[in-house]
Amino acid sequence: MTTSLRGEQVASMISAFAHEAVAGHNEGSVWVGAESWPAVARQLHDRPETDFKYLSSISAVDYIDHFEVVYHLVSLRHNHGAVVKIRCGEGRSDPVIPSCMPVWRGAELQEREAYDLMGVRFEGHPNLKRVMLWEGFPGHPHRKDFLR
Amino acid sequence: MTLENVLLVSAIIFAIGLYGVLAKRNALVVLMSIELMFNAVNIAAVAFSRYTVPARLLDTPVALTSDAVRSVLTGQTFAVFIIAVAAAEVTLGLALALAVYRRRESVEVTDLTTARG
Amino acid sequence: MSIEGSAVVDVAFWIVAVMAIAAALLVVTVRDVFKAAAFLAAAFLATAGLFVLLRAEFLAVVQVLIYVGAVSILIIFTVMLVRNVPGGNRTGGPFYVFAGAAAAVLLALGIVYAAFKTDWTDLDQAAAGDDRVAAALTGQYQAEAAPGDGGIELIGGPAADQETARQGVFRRTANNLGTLFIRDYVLAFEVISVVLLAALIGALALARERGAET
Amino acid sequence: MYGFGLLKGFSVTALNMARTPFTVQYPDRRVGLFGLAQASGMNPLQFAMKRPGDAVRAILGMAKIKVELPQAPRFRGQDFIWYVERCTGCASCAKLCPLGIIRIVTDPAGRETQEGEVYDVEVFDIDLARCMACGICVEVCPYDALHMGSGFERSKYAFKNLLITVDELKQMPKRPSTWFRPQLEAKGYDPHTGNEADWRLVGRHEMPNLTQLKKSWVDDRTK
Amino acid sequence: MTLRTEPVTINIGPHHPSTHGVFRLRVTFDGEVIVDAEPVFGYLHRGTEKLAEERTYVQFVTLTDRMDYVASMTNNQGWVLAVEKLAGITPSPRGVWLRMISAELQRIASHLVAIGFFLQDLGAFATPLMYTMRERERILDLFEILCGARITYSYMRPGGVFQDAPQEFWPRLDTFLKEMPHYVDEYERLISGNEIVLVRTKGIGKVPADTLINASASGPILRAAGVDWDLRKKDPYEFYDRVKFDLPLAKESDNFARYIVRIQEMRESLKIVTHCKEQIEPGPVRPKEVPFLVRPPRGDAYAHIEAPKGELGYYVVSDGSIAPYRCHVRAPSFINLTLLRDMLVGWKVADMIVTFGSIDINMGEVDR
Amino acid sequence: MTDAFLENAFFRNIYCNLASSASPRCAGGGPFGDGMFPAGMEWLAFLITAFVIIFLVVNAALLAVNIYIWGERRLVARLQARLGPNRWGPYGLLTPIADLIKILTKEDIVPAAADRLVFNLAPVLIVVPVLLVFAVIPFASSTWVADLNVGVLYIIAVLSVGSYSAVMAGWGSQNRYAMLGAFRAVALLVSYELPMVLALIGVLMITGSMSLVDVVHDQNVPFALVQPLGFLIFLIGSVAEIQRPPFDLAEAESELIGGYHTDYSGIKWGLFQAGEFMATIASAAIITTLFLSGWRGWGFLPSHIWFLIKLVAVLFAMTWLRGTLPRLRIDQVTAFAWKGLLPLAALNLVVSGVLSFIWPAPGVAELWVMAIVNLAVAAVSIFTLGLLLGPRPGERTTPAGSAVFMPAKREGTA
Repeated sequence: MTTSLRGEQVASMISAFAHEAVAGHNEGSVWVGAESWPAVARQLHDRPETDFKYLSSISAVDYIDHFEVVYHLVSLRHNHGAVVKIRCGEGRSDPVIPSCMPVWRGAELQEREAYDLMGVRFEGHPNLKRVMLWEGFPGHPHRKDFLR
Repeated sequence: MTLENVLLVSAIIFAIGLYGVLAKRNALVVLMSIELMFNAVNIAAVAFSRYTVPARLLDTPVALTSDAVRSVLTGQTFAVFIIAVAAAEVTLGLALALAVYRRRESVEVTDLTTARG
Repeated sequence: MSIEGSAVVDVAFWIVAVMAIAAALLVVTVRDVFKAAAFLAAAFLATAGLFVLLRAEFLAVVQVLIYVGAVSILIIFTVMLVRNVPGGNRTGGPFYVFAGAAAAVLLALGIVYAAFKTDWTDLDQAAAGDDRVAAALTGQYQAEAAPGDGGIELIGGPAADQETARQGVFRRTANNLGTLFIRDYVLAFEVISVVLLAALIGALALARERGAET
Repeated sequence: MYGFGLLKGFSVTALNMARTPFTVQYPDRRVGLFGLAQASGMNPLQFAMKRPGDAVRAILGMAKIKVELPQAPRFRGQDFIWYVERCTGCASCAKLCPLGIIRIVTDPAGRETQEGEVYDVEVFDIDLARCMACGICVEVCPYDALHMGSGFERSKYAFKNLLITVDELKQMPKRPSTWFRPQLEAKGYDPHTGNEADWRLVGRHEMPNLTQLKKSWVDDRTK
Repeated sequence: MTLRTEPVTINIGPHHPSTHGVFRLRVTFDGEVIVDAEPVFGYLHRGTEKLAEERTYVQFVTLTDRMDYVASMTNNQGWVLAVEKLAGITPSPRGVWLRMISAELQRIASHLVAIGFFLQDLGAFATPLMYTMRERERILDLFEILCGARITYSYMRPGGVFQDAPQEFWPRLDTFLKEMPHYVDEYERLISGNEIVLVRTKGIGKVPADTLINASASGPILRAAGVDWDLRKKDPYEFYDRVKFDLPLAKESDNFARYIVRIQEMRESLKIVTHCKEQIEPGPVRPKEVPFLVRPPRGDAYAHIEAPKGELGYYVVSDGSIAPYRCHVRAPSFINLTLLRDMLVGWKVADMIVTFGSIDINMGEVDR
Repeated sequence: MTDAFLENAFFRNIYCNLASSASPRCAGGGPFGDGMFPAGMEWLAFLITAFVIIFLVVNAALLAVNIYIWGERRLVARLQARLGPNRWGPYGLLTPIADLIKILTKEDIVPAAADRLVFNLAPVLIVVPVLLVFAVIPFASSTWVADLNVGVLYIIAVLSVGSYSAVMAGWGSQNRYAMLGAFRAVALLVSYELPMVLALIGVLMITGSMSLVDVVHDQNVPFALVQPLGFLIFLIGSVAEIQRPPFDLAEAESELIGGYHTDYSGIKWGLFQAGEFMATIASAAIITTLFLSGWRGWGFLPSHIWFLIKLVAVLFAMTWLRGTLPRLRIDQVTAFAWKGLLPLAALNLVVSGVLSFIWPAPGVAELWVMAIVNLAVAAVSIFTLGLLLGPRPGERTTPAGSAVFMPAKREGTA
């Protein structure tokens, strides 16, 4: 059974190497500051006690006043999973977070998808272009204000 | 169809091949022209072979001696040799053309002014 | 019964000859190298037709097999590997055209002159009323041939089965050619095979890219 | 040994050549003499004596017989069975349709409805061109008025002809699929063999009992 | 002999017969050898995730059918698991067993399609495809008895399934379980030892295991590299901890390994179905108290299952209404395409098609 | 004109009716008297007879193609547990006609970038050489169009012309798929021609004649037994030359969408298909003639029927191959030709040479001895080659198979 790590557990794990990175946590998830995310991701991937070698899923959510990107991480060795959430700035204009593609290559298409459909820009992604829709499509359809 | 007529055809094809060899720039076309010239020679050789036998005897039952066979078939033997040589020549020629093409991105003989690779 | 000498053969000859000449002309005139190669194949095919008319069926088949089936395909293959095919069949300039044309015409005239001037012993006519040629080729020599001559298999022969003898002089060309190769022209034959081998190795050596991993 | 695997493969294909094909011919099936005789309930010899012309055609492979495709009783087809006697015009089906392809209009004139009467459903349009036969409309129908049908031969040349209107629904032969209708299934009803089901026959798939009603209408509300 | 040739760019697809849908691969060839490949897709994008925001939780079940349309049952399963997790619904046991039976049958059907088309891409002139389709038809027959549809089932509901299996289902299932192993043997006789298949697939499309893990690959691809990661074992959802089955693994990570893993998984799935059939208990298939309009509390949930093509995840955010606020699908086919370029570059045209077939994608799921 | 042509009674009748001839074969004239034309017009009679014969052969070939297309579709369908065409005509026999009508009424599209001359010539070129092959095949003890003294060589030569079609189609379409297909086709044809010719030489050594009539005449024992290695090589080579599975990579449907005929439509595409099927029939006829003792059989059936039976058997084998095997890759195909078939062919050549040196004119008994020796050589050499080229020992190639299994009858639903 994959242990879903509770938010505070993950928060303490992250605090062990980057204290200021944790922006908060709740029952199931932990919030990480956008600017420290690449370093945290690298550590989560590399450190033996976290060992999140497997990036399960990247989802972007539109919370009207801000956007959030949710990472579901799994460690194949320890068989535990964590949910890391990143708030992409305040407001709706130009949400941007650093890409985690250098750490997990599996993020390549998922980040492109999130950019395409939700308009979250991933800085440092080598090939950030639309994946489902064609170049020049107006807007990002998964936003709540699309065609409203 | 007389010997002269066949030789006439052979001569014309040979001349066309000669023109191609002299006037064309593309190495492949020059090669093709050389093949045409070989071909013209073949025609002539076979024609000579054919006209050593009277037309009357072509379809009648005959028995030839070995000397006769030799003299009748010499022309065809020549043609076979020529075909073999031409095959060898075209292989080499094409390999050369390809080698040149790889070096210079061109197969034009006028570009080949130096002998160095 | 023979159709040799009838108008059909003449008509067929001229049709095939004109085709061969036209295809040969097109080889050196069309701009597209691919088409030039294709016309070369057509010229070879027409030549094979000429061979059939000249009673050399074996050679005709060999011509198709080697020239049409192998050499031309090889040329076409190379053409397709080389760029600028559609406009690639250029001449070297006006001078080359004129010089080449002049040389070709002169040579053709020379050959034709020689061909028509020479007094070929026209066997077709000569043998019409005169059996000496036929005798030279056939029956009379049977007795005189040495018993151990035995090199070349006789076509037919006195006791030969009528089925074979019925077919005429060029019936077993292939067998006789083969025998000639390994008896009379054996040296030339060996030299040719060496030449072929050398060409094969040379072509391989040339086509291998220098410094490339094999 | 090299090549042995290929030979094994050949044996498999040869074996399958001996099996009966799994494809089904539709809408009619080509039969030989035996098949045709069997279909007419005679033995082949008898058949050949009685109907020699047909026998010759069958031997030539030209005879065909109609084919009914095997279908499960739950098969969700393209058409709908609607019992007007049961429908109250509540339009639950229209509301819960994921694609919103059902249009129900009851009494546009605003006629007074007396007690004991039901709404007169004037428009009941189902746009089959977009229907995906998910059956949610049937699942949510509280009075079991709407049932899935089991037809699948409604191909039309134009999309507009695929619209089922209320008249069509009323006239449709009443052979409901047993999909989400356990009461029909319990009776062993099969739309492909059984008779047409009257509105009284189809019953309710979930009889509301009083305790449940009380729970949902009284207890939960007063909570 | 190496010749300098012009690299040519060819669009494989979107109408190429072997791209399994409207998929486009922009490939650059040097002669017959692939030097670059870029997948282009989105031709079948229908905005399913956006549509979910306008549908109730049950209505969306019908749309999950349309994502991976050769494995609709598992799509349904993932979705209802996510909803159950979100709303805290405890499903009724009989419903869960039925869900497992149908999901495993669906896995067999999906693998049958995958193997058939894989062989079709190898150029087998549709013979293995026809055989696998024949067996798939039997599974579809079972599904038709079970839920009245052959492709788009919409069988599952939060809390269980919509209706119990009819009586005639069980003997048919028995026959199928009895005969199917023979058919699998037959495929193996036809394919697994075939020298042409071996020479075409062994050692081709190799990717090391750590690259696969890093690229989030999942499903048979991952297991063909020797990584024992199967959510049914490692994160047993439903009652997978109550059934016994083995995890087929291969270590070569090439096209043949992917094929052989699928073949073995079919055998294991048959085992699972047998176990489920033995353990299934009578009772309701859906708890009475679960309403048709599920109203989960505010919050989010992520449920993932082992779909035939890999890890299928649903991330659902609820705002307390009858429709999800946001639904994200982690589609295995989509993410498995990440490594397509690595698998293709350096191989030949024919290998490209085969490797692509061995990934077993489904465009309905890739584009969603 | 040679008299072999007149061995067939049918042809002789036509000819002898038309022309008064001095030939002993026509001594009695035709059945309806002789000499419709005056003396000296034999050539006209010859032309007319030739035309009639060509007309007959071409149409017979086309009819055979139609029947074969139907047969192959039915057979492949049965191999795939399907039914095959059965709607149109008795047992679906008219399906090829319906296909033909469909093909004829389709729009004939020539791509804008195509080289029109080359593009339009290519489909013709695939049909003509195949038709030419039928000229030398002895269909029965006295039925053939021409008894060429270089018949075997002629067949190889004419078939090698077929590669022009692929090249021209590929080049003329100016389509990259088509070009790749053309390259593959040429590489394939060039590779397989050599082993095929070498395999044939073994046969020629025994017969001592290249005439197909003589070859059949000398086949007291079918050469498939006397020359098993040559037969195998020639069979594989033929399948490769006509580009059928598993060697159909020039038109690989799943890779190149039809290869060199990707851009063709309508009747030109139909010509390609007809050419391929005709080539299949021609190859089967060649194999029948060269290795399965042609029209020879036992007394109770006429020789035409014997030829037909053997032809159908070969076609069945080819269809079976097609229905079972996946496709190889281009480098594997050529490697198989050069590394596998060529050494085998060379070995066959050596063994046959030695054997025919021992028995220059083998009788039936000697042929059987040759057959036994050659079979042994074939078994040993194929096994050795399989060890050299095959999978490494220890690799699991065979599954846990089980016994033959027949399913219960498919029960109807509901």
